[in-house]
Amino acid sequence: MLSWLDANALSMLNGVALAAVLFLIAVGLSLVFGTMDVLNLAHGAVSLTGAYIGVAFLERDTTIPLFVTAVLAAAAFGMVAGVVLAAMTSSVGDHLRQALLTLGVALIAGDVLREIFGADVESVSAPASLAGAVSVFGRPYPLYRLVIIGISAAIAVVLYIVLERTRVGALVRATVADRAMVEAIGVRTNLVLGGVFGAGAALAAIGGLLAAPILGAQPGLDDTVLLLALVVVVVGGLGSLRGALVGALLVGQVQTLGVALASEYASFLLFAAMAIVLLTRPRGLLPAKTGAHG
Amino acid sequence: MTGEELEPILRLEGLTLRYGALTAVDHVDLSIREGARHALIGPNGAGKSSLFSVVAGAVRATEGRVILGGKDISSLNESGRARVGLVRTFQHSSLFLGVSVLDNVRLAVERAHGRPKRPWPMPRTDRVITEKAMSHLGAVGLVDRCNALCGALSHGERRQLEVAMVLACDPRLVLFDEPTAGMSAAETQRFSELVESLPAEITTVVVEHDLDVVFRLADRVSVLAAGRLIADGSPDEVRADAAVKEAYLGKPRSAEPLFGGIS
Amino acid sequence: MSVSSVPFRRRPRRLVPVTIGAASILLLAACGGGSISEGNGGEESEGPVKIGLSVPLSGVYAALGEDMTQGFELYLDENDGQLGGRDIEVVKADEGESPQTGVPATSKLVTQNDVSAVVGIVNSATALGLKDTFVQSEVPLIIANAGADELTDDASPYIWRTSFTNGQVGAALGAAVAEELGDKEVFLMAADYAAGHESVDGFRETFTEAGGSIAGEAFTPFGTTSDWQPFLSKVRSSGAGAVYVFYAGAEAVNFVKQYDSFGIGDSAQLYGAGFLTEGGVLEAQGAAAEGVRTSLHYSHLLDTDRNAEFVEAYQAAYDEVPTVYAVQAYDAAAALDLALEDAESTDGAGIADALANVGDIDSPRGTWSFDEDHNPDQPYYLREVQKADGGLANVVLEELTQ
Amino acid sequence: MMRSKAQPRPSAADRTGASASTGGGRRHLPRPVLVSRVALGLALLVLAALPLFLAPYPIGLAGRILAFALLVVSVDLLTGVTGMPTLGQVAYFGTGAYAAGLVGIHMDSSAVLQLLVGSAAAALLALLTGAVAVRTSGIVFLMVTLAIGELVHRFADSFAPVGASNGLAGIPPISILPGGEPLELAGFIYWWVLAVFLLGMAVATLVVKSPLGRSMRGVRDGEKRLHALGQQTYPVKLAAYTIAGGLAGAAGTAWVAQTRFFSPGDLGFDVAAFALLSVVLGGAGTLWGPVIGAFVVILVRDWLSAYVDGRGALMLGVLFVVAVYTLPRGIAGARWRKPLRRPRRTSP
Repeated sequence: MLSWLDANALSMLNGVALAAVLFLIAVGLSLVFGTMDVLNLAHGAVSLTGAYIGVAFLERDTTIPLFVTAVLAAAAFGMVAGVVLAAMTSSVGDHLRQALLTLGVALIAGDVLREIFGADVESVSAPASLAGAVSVFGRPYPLYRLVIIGISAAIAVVLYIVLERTRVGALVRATVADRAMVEAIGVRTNLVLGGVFGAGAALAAIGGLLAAPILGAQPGLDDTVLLLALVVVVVGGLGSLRGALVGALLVGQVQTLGVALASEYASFLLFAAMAIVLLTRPRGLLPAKTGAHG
Repeated sequence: MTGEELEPILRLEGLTLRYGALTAVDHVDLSIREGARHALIGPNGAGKSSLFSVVAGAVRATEGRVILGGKDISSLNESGRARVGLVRTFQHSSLFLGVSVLDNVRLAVERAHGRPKRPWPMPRTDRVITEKAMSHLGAVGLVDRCNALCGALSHGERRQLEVAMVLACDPRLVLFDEPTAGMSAAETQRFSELVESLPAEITTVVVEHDLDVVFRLADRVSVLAAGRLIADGSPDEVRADAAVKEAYLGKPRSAEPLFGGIS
Repeated sequence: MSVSSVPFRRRPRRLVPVTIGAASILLLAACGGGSISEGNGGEESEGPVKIGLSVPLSGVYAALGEDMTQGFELYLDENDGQLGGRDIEVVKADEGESPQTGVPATSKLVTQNDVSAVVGIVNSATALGLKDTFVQSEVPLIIANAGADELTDDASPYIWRTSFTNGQVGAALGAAVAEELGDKEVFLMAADYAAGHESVDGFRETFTEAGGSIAGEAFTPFGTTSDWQPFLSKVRSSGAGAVYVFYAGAEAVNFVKQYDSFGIGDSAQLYGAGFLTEGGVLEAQGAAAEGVRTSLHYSHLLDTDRNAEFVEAYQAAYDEVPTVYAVQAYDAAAALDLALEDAESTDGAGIADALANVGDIDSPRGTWSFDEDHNPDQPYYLREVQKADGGLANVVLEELTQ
Repeated sequence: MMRSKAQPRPSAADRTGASASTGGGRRHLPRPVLVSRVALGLALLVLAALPLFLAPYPIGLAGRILAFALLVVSVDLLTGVTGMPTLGQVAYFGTGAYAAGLVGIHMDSSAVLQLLVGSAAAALLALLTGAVAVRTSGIVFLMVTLAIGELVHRFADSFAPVGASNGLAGIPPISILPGGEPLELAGFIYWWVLAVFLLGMAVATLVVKSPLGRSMRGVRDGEKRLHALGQQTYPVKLAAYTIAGGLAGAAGTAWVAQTRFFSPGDLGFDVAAFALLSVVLGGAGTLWGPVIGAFVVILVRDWLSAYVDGRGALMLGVLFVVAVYTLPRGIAGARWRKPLRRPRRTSP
């Protein structure tokens, strides 16, 4: 048992690092679906744009202040993109037409990104001071991945506090539960919804940027990211913060520990796992208590 | 299928529904004779909806039995109960909005008389189905609207359509869930007439807020409070029942007049 | 009563879309001609010879497509837009990412644009999907990248290849690695698709023949693997002294970076098919790629006069160093040049016949010729990523003997 | 249809909201029905005549459109008619295509045989996978079908007998009957594809007009209500799923009859997404709308993109965005008012 743990501890840690990135990207998708009932297929494109912002900002020998600037730029871009998408989708009610619209936007965005940044694989370097390896379980482990886990955990905690403990969060939750009621007490729900969409997209862009030193940036990555985020969100439960977290952790482990243990079936693991979860718990592992469900 | 005259069409035996610690329906025993016009009333939160769901089969009872015409149907789900003749309506009329009025009824007729899963059309058989459906529409006065999309109907018309669909199921007993909620006075009037005109062999059970309707439609009334059956009798008996008054009025300061509309 | 007074409103709408649909198809008939009688592509005609260039302009392989276009166009520019003394008209098509778009787009060149030959094709599946079309239409396809072994299985007179076969690239490295490693074992790893398997099989064959032994192997899900740590753990626990891999594109970047950041490079030298560190990929890998050794039929640092001349011209034209992909397309143009010089006719069959007799091609990669299967019989080089002229580059260590 | 009755004549048309007249005694077809039948006949005539004047490339394009359109129709049977949005039909499309290809390589080049085997294999797989998939609904169903599609895709990608990632090549040209003359010319192959398409459309049309079709629309509009009528919805959904799977399989055989090649890329996520979006673009619920949707999508992706080097995706993106705002109910729901407004005639 101990030797098993020893052999697979790194895989599990890696799964957590992957989960950290996936959580950041997926949580926005999930919240937007929960509050606005919008299935945003342009989410992957927003995330990829975040990665390309990294490409634009970060040359070799990145410093931490520069990195922080890039993160802020990605967040700002995501915020704007989210608000624009919120405005675009506000008049489109039906999920399938939202899918048509947002996938159209994603296709356009993908083409524009390729035009600007070219078709080559681009890489983003982590800040030089975080680029090294540290010893974990007696083996070298990339420090940057530990940092990502830390950042992601911090964001998750902040999100939890904002959503559960503040007035803004109460407003968001109330909007999820009953939009008409919130409107009746004089709140402009469009602002709330635009804010959620913006915040969700900002998180996706940040997630894309943080993942860029590991995954790089290239055309087609947006689809991969979108699919993974969809799986995370659906497995975890649509519209729920904790669901996105649990879904990300599960997908992270399936993609690392699962692959390590059953490498000959590696290609099938992710979707097989999703199918099993959905067939046994159709609403996901930790569904939101309120809100719209498709 | 006992054929005994005394056997009630519907018998509830010790029906109980619990959600964890909460008991929504508490050992309800009730018999409804064939052809009755029965009403189920009770103050808000009395467990009417829960009892309704358990009888209709939407929710499985924690304890107790539901017996229809002498046959224990406790283990049947909603569609199973509908097939043996216990048909329900919905509080918010839920119809097939995207298809025509006629098709709504045809769906019901087909289940009862046709082969609803046959994947190819058979003009002759389908015509028979259509004629049956049209006759049910005739019974509720919606013939003119047969080709309209169901979604284009008014609220009252939808209720009429729902009755036509229920009729098409060849019901022995129909459960109406607050049928007149949201109806205008005229619509309520029309609907009441419609229910009154149902064939005598069809038993009806109405769960209703509007006590006007209840006392007009029902020849027997059961009163539910806190999940228990507290009264069961003719409208007059129930009206006079002290326990009912208390259940409805609760504390004296409640201003809600009991049976305000009737005097 | 009049029927027309019946208020049917919706039905008539059905008419128009149907008519529009039919009319649009009719519009396509502009180029008319019918499709139920015999007729081959690549008809001999007056004016310039039409050559199709089908490379990915979109999707994940677009970078390769760009290099190939540049290589092909450079050769044309160097020869005043002529091949074999004849004017050339290039018709481009977007191969895209998969056969779903690549096959129809390329077929169009043959069946619609009547080109005399087609150059390009990155994706092996697309090439396989196209093979029948070319053979049937009697138009030669000069594959300038796709490496599937089975493409040239039957040496069809219409299928030629100026690039490589996946097996060859791996096989070229086997003996050299076996010699280098001595009694240490090698771990094999590749993306889990045909190219990966063929490459690994090619390597394994020559490597074990030369006395090497295998520590283990792993095939990673193609296109969805972002994290190699589980596989790298296997490498570590296998105690292998070296690793041979086949990866390309984004996977190559991520793999090499992770190989470096998990510190496996200290105990196991990384070998691979040359695509692992070729072109834009190497730039993205950065320092992580330093020391990686690969086999390939080209490096822009190849020290020959012919190559120096080519690199200079390429840099002057496009302000970047040429990649193997550019050379493959450049050589496809060269092969066409030689063929057209001798060709009796400029239709597909004429060019195909002439291709069989082009003999040696003097290329930046060294002199090569088509073998009996129509694959290039060419030198392979052992390359190592080193710092060179201000950046990282694939320095040629030696020519690999086979 | 010809029956005359004193009471209003129920219209046989599905989803037709037009109110019937209260008049009686019509013995001939109502004019609009006549018009749409003429239009249908005209369209068929044009489709059938295409090989006479289209060159091999456009005829191949037309054939691909028809095969893809049949796949789209199968998606629509689930998405538009039954209310179960799916990304999984590519799995059955691929099954049909691979089965037909394998039959062609190892057994016989008869297209009829390939069609039968391909559709049957696809329907069988649909029955088996549908048995679990149709227990879910809405977005969850969408994701489960996505998983089915991706799993079959991954399987094909690594399964050597179907050529793994390189695809299944070397499929001999089809002949109509076993041992018949192989069809090499694009025009003849197109006619076979057209025949499969029309057959598929006929099956879809019959199903939609059948009691099962009614039940399927019932599932879409109120599954709970159907349940309350005593109808078990699971068999309805499973039957719809199986039939749609068989149709997708038939589409796959038609596809492979033309391309004589099939690779995992042909059943990827993008194909699944485009098939679903063609339904939305065309107008979910009608059968002909999605066919037009498929026509537009393939035309833009394969034909128009040839004129805008590498910009096919961009064109599609723009098309999708514009369509959402200009065609709120899809192409089928668009108001084609001007050209078709019935001339106001005074009664004689």
